[in-house]
Amino acid sequence: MPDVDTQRMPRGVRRSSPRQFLLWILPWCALLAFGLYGAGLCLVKGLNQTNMDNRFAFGLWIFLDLTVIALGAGAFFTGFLLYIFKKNELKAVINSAVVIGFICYSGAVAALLVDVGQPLRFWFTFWHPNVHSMLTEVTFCISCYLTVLFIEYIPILLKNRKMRQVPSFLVFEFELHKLMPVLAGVGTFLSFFHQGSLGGLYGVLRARPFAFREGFAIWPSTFFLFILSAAAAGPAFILLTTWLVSKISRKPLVRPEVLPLLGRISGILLLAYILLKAIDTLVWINSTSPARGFAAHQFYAWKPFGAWILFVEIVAFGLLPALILLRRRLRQSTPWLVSAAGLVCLGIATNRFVLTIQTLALPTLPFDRFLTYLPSWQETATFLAVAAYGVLVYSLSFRYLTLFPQEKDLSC
Amino acid sequence: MGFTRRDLLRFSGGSAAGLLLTPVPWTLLHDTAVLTENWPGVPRPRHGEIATRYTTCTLCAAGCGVRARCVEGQPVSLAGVAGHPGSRGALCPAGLAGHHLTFCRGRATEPLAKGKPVGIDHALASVSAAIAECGSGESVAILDARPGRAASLVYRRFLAGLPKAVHCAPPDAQPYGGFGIDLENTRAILSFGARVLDGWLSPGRVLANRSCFQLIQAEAAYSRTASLADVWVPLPPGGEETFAAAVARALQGDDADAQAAHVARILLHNQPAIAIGGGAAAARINQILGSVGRPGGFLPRRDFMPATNIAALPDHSIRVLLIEEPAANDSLPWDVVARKLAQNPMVVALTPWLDGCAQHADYVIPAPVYLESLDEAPTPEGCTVAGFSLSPALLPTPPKLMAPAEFILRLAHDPSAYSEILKQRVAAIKKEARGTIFTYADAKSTRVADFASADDLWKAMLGGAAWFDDPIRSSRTESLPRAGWSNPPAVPSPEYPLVLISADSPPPHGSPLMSKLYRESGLRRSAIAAAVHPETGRAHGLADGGRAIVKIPGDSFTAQVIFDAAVMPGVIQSAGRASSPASIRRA
Amino acid sequence: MNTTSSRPGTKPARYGMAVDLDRCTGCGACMIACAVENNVAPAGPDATPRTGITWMRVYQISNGAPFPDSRAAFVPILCQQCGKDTPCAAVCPQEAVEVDPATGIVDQMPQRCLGCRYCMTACPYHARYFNWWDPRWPPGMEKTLNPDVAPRMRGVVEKCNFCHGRLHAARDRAAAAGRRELLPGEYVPACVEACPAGAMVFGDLDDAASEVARLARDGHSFRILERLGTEPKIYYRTARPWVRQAATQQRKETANA
Amino acid sequence: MFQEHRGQILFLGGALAALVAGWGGFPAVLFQREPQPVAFSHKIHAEKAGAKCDDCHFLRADGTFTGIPTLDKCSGCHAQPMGTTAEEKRFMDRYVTRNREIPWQVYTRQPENVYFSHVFHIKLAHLDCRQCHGRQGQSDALGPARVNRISAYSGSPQFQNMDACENCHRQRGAANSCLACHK
Repeated sequence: MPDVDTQRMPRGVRRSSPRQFLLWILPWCALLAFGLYGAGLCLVKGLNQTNMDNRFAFGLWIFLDLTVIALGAGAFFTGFLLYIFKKNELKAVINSAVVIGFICYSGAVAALLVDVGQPLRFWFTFWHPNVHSMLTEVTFCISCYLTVLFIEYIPILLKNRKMRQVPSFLVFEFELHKLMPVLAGVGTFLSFFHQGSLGGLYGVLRARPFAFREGFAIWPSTFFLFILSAAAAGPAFILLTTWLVSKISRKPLVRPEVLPLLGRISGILLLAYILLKAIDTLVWINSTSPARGFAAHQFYAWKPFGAWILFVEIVAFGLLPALILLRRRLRQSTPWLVSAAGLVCLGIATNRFVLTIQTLALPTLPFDRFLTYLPSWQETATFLAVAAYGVLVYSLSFRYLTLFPQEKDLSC
Repeated sequence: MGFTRRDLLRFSGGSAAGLLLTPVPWTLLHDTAVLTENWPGVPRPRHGEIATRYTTCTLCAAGCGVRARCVEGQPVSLAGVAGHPGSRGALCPAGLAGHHLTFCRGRATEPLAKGKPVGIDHALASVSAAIAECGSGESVAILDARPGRAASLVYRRFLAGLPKAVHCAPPDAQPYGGFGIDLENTRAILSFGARVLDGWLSPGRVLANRSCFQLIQAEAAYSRTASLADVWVPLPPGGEETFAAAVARALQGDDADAQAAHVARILLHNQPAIAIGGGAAAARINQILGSVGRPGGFLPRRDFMPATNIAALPDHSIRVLLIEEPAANDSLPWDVVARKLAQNPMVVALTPWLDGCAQHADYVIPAPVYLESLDEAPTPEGCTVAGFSLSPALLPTPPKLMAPAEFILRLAHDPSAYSEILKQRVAAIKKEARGTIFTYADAKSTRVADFASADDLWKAMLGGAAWFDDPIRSSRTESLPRAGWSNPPAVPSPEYPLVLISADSPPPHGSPLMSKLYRESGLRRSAIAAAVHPETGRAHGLADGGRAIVKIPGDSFTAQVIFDAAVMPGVIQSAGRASSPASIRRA
Repeated sequence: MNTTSSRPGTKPARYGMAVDLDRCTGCGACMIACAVENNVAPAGPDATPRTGITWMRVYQISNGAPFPDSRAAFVPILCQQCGKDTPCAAVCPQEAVEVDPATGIVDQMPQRCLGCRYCMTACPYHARYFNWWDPRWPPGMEKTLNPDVAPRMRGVVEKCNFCHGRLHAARDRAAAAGRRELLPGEYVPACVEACPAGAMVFGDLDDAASEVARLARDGHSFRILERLGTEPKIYYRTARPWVRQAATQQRKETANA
Repeated sequence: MFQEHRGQILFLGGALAALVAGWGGFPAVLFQREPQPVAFSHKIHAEKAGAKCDDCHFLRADGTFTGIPTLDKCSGCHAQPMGTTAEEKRFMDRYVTRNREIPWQVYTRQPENVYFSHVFHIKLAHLDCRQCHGRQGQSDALGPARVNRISAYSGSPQFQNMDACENCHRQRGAANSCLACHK
C-alpha cells in the first residue's frame, strides 16, 4: 500500500513507486545473499576458501578495506569543513556524506572480521594491545570512529517522519544535534589518525623495501600521505555519488554550486598530495630503497607491474584530475568535473593496490620469484557483498531519510 | 489492558541493559576465545614417561642405527646413533619419519586370495598345493628383497627341499657381490647414475667422506647427485656402455673424445678411484683401474650369499613365485618379473602394501612394516666387512600380519619361529667369536669374545647393537659381478621424438610428512612433474607450469610441465619412470 | 612487550645458527625432523608449496647457467630470529610475537594469534606460515605427536622457534641436576641434530668460545638480506662465489618475463 | 500508580531479571561438576602411611613430573584390603582387581599449550607444594572438579590462571616471556 510507504518518506520529496524501488533493490539483495554465503564459507571452513597463501598473506579484502576507508573519508572531512571551518554550503551533502562514511567503515570492519583466521579472538587486540603496531592503532581508531559515525547517523534516522511521532526520540535527536560539532571534531581527530595508520601499516614494513618509507617520529611518510590522499578522495567520492544518485533518481539534489565546490576542495588537496607523493617517491628511489640493498628500478623490472603503474598513479590519476579540478572553467562543466572526480577515486584505488598487492607480489629473497594471485570466488563474493550492502543501505536511507536537505526546495 | 509490543520492547531493553552488568557477556566472550585453543580438530598429544629405545633401520640396505624417543612406549621421534660405525649418527629423511610408516594408507591388513580375505591356513594350503603341482621345467622361486639375512637362509633351506627351485633377488639387490667399498680411502668416484649423494650406501658414511673424493656423475638426468657432483657428464640416455668404453680407452692411453679423456685424467690423478652403477661398463673400468681388492677400492668380505638376479632367469620359467616386497624405499620393476612367469603361474606377495606387487598377486600375505616386528639388518650395502644387527620392534605387531620368513617357515612345516632363527644367527656370531659389537646406548665397542654367552650377546643386540666382522686379509681379485643393469638405449623415433628418463624417484611408501619435501616446498619434484629444457618445451608447444600428456609405447600419463634449463634438450625428466622413448603434448 | 627480565642468576644467551651451504645436499632431513619434532601436520589434500607449512624450508638455487653447465646449491631457510627491530614482532597487534631477552629467540604464540597475517607480510624471509586448514593426521598418527609442543589450530600463524620444546626439556634436565645454566650442546634444535652432512651448527653467539660464534666470524660467512639491518642470527657460509652471489644479490633480470 | 510508571517498572523488571539470572544461574550452568571416581583421603594416607607429597607425586630423573600416581602405586599397598570400609572394597574390585587405571579428575590440569616445570619451582625456586596446591595434602576428601562447559578448562579454585603465574614471576623477577611458560 503506497500511502503507508509515502508516510515514511520525507515531506515534499517525490520517490519512485514501491514497485520500481523493489525492482531496484532486489538484484542487490540477491548479490548480498550470494556474498554472505561466500563469507559464511570462509568463516565456517576457514580461509582455505580464499586464494591467499603464505606469500600473499593479504589479498583482495585488505585492498578493499584500504580503498573503501579512503573513499569514506568524505564523511569526516566534510564534517570537519562544515562544523569546524563553517563551510555552510556543505550542509547540502553532509547527511549523505555521513551515511556513505558509515557504510564504508561498517563494510570494512565486516570484511576484516572475515579476513582474520580466528574471529572469535577479535577482542584480544583490545585486551592485549601491542602499542607499537600500526594495526592496533587502526583497530582502535576505526572501531571508535565507527561508533561516532553511528551516533552521527542516528539523528538522520530520527528525522524520519515515522520516528518523529515518538516524542522522546524528538528530544533525543534535538540533544544529539547540539553534540554534532563535538562529534565532528572527535571524528576528524580519529579519522586523521587511522587514515594515517592505514598508510603506516605498510610504510613501517622495514623488511619490505618496496613499501618501507622513512618518516617523522614513529610515523613513516605514508602515514601523512594517506591522510592527505584520503582527504582529497573523500569529497571527490561524495561528488561522484551525489551526481550518480541525482542521475539515477532523475532529480536535482543540491544547488549547482555545491559540486564544483567539492571539486575545488578535492583539487587543492590532491595537488598538495601529488607534490608530496612525488617528493616521497624520489626520496625512496634515491635513498630509502638503495640503503636497504634494493635498487628501486628492480621493483619495476617484474612484469606486469612496470614503471607505467607509477606514471598512472601519479600523473594520469593524480596530476591530471588535480589540474582539471583547479581550472574554474572545467569545474563548471559537469562532464569534466565528474570524470575528474572519477579519476581521483581511481588514483586512490591504484595507490592502495600498489601498496598492498604489488608489495606482496615482489620477491625479497634474492633467489625467490615474483608471485601472482587471483582471488577465489568466495573472496570476490565477500567483496561484492560489501558493495551490495552499501548500495542497499544508501538506497533505503535516500528513500526514507533526508540525505539532501536542498532537494525539497529544488524539486518544487 | 494487555501486554503490548512496546511493553515487550521495554522489558527486553531493561534485561539487555541488566545483562551488561552480569558476567554473562564477558565470560562468554572469554570462554569462546579459549575454546579455539582446544576445539575439535586440535589433537592432544599423549603425555607420560619418556624413554629412549634403540633399534636398527630396515627401510633400505644401509642398516643405520636408530635412537627412538618414546612416550609411554610409543616412538614420537627417531634420530641417528652417534658414533655408529656404519651410519655415523645420521638418518635419511625417510628414516627420520620411519615410525609413521605404520599409519600409511594402502596397508595389507589380512591374507587375501584374488582380493578376497582368506584364512592364513587356507592360503598356506593352496600355496603348498601349487608348489606340489609344479611340472618339470617349472620352478618355484622366492624373490628375496635383501639376500644375506637369516631370513634368506630360511628361504634357501625351504627351496633346497624342492625339486626345482631358485632363490633370486631384484635386479639391483647385490650391485657389488661379495665386495664392500672402502669409501674412507677412495679419492675419486665415477658413478653411472648411482644416487651417490642422494641415498647411496648410508648418507652418514657418504657425506662424512664427501670432502675426500672427487665425484664424476655420468648420467642423462640432471639428478640431485648430478647437480652437486664435481663433474657432470650428461650422457645420452643409455649411452653408458659407449662412454665407459671411451673412458677405458683413455685410461689405457688410447685416444678418446675430450670428455672421456678429462674424466680419465681425474680418475688417474685421484687414486684410488672406483666406478659404480654402470654394471658391465663400470666393471671394466674398475678392472683397468685395478680398484678391486685394494684399499680405497672394492674389498672382499666374508659373508656373501649369492642370489640369482631375477632378470637373468630364463623367461616363462617360474610357476610359483613368492615375492618379498621391499619395505619402503625401492620398488620392484614388475615388467622384469612378469616376463619370467610360466603359464597360469601362482604369485604370492609377502608385502605390507596393497598397491605394489600385491596388485599382480594371487595371494597376499600381509607383512609388518619397519618397527612393527623384530627384524634384522644384514651387512650394510657397500660395507667392507660382514655385519649384522637386530631391529627390535618398537610398535605392537598388528593382528593377522606375518613376517615373510614366518610364512616360509610355516610353508616348510618348520616349527621354529623367526625370532629363534635370528637367535641362532646371533649364537653363530658368538660361536665364531670374530669382530666387535657396537652398542648404541653407550656407543661402546666390545669384542664378541668378551661376551660371556650367546644369551648376553642376544640381550645386548635386542637393546640396540651392531656386529661388525674383522676385515679379511685375502687377495681375491676376481672381477666384480656384472650385476646392476643399465637401461637399454632408448632410441627416439618419429612417433616418439623424445626420451623419458627417471631422476630421483620418490620412495613408493613413506611417512605422510614426506609431503613437506614433495608437495609443500617443491624441494623435490613429485611423480607428476615432468621437467624439460625450455627450448624442447617450446618446440612441443608446452608452457611452463602447464599440464601435458606424455605418451610412451603402450602407456601415457598427464604431468605438470616444469621448464628447467638444466635438463638435457630432447629429454623428459620425470621421477620414478623407466627410461623409454616418449612424446609430449599440451593437455 | 612484557618481557622485562630473564631468569635471575642466568646470563642471557643469544642463540644462533651457522649453515654450511657447501655441505648441504638438500636431502630434506632437516625439514622432516622439524615437522616431526614440532607436531606440524602433513599436507592437506589441496596444499601447495605456497600454502604448506615448513618451519624449515630448503630452497634450491642455481648458478643460472643452462645445460650442461648448470650447478645447484641448497639454502635452508628458517626463521632468521632477527635481533634488531624484529619486523614481525613490531607489527603484531596483540603481542603474539616477542623477542625473548633470555634467549634472543623470536617467540610466536599461536594461542594469542588473531590470524591477521600482518607478521607474514612483514617477514622478508617468508619464514612464517599460516594454518589454512585444520591440522589433520592420518587415523592413529596423533599418538606420535611430541608432548613438548602444543599442536596449533586452524587460522593462526606459526614459525620456527629453535625447537623451544627442546629448550624446555633441556632446562628441566639441568634443573633436575640443580643447574640454571645450560651446558653448551645440551640444547640443540631437531634440524641441526638431524642433518646427515653436519652442515648446521647451533649455539650461543655471545659465547665467543662456541663453534657457532667462530663460524659467524669466519670470512666465508654472511647473512641473507643483511642490509635490511634486522640483525638475523642465522649465518650462512660458502666458499663458492656464485652461491654467495645467488644468495645475497638481488637478481636484475625479469625472471617471469 | 503502576499505569503511569508502567514503562520504568517494566524496564527495571527486565534489568532485575537479567541480574538474577546472570549472577545466580549462569555460573552454575557454565561449570560442570565432575565427582572423583574414588573417595581418597590425603589426610589418612599422610597419617597411616606417613606419606610425604613426593612419595607419590615425584620428579623423574629427567626433571619431568609424574603428577598423579598410576594404579600400581596404589596396589603396592592395597594388594589386599588394608581396611574394612565399603568404599575401599569398591575401589579394590573396581580398579585394583581389574587392574584398571583410575580416571582421576585433575583440579589443576593445565591447558595443552602450557609448559609448567615442577622441577624448576621445586628445586630452583624452592617453592612449597602448598603455595599452589593449598591444603590439598591434608584434605580428608576430594571435592568434585569443576570443568568449564565451553572452554573445557578446569574451573576449580586450585586452578592457577595466567595472572597468578605472571604476578609471582614479576615479583621474583623470573622469566615472563611467552614461550618461557608456553609451548
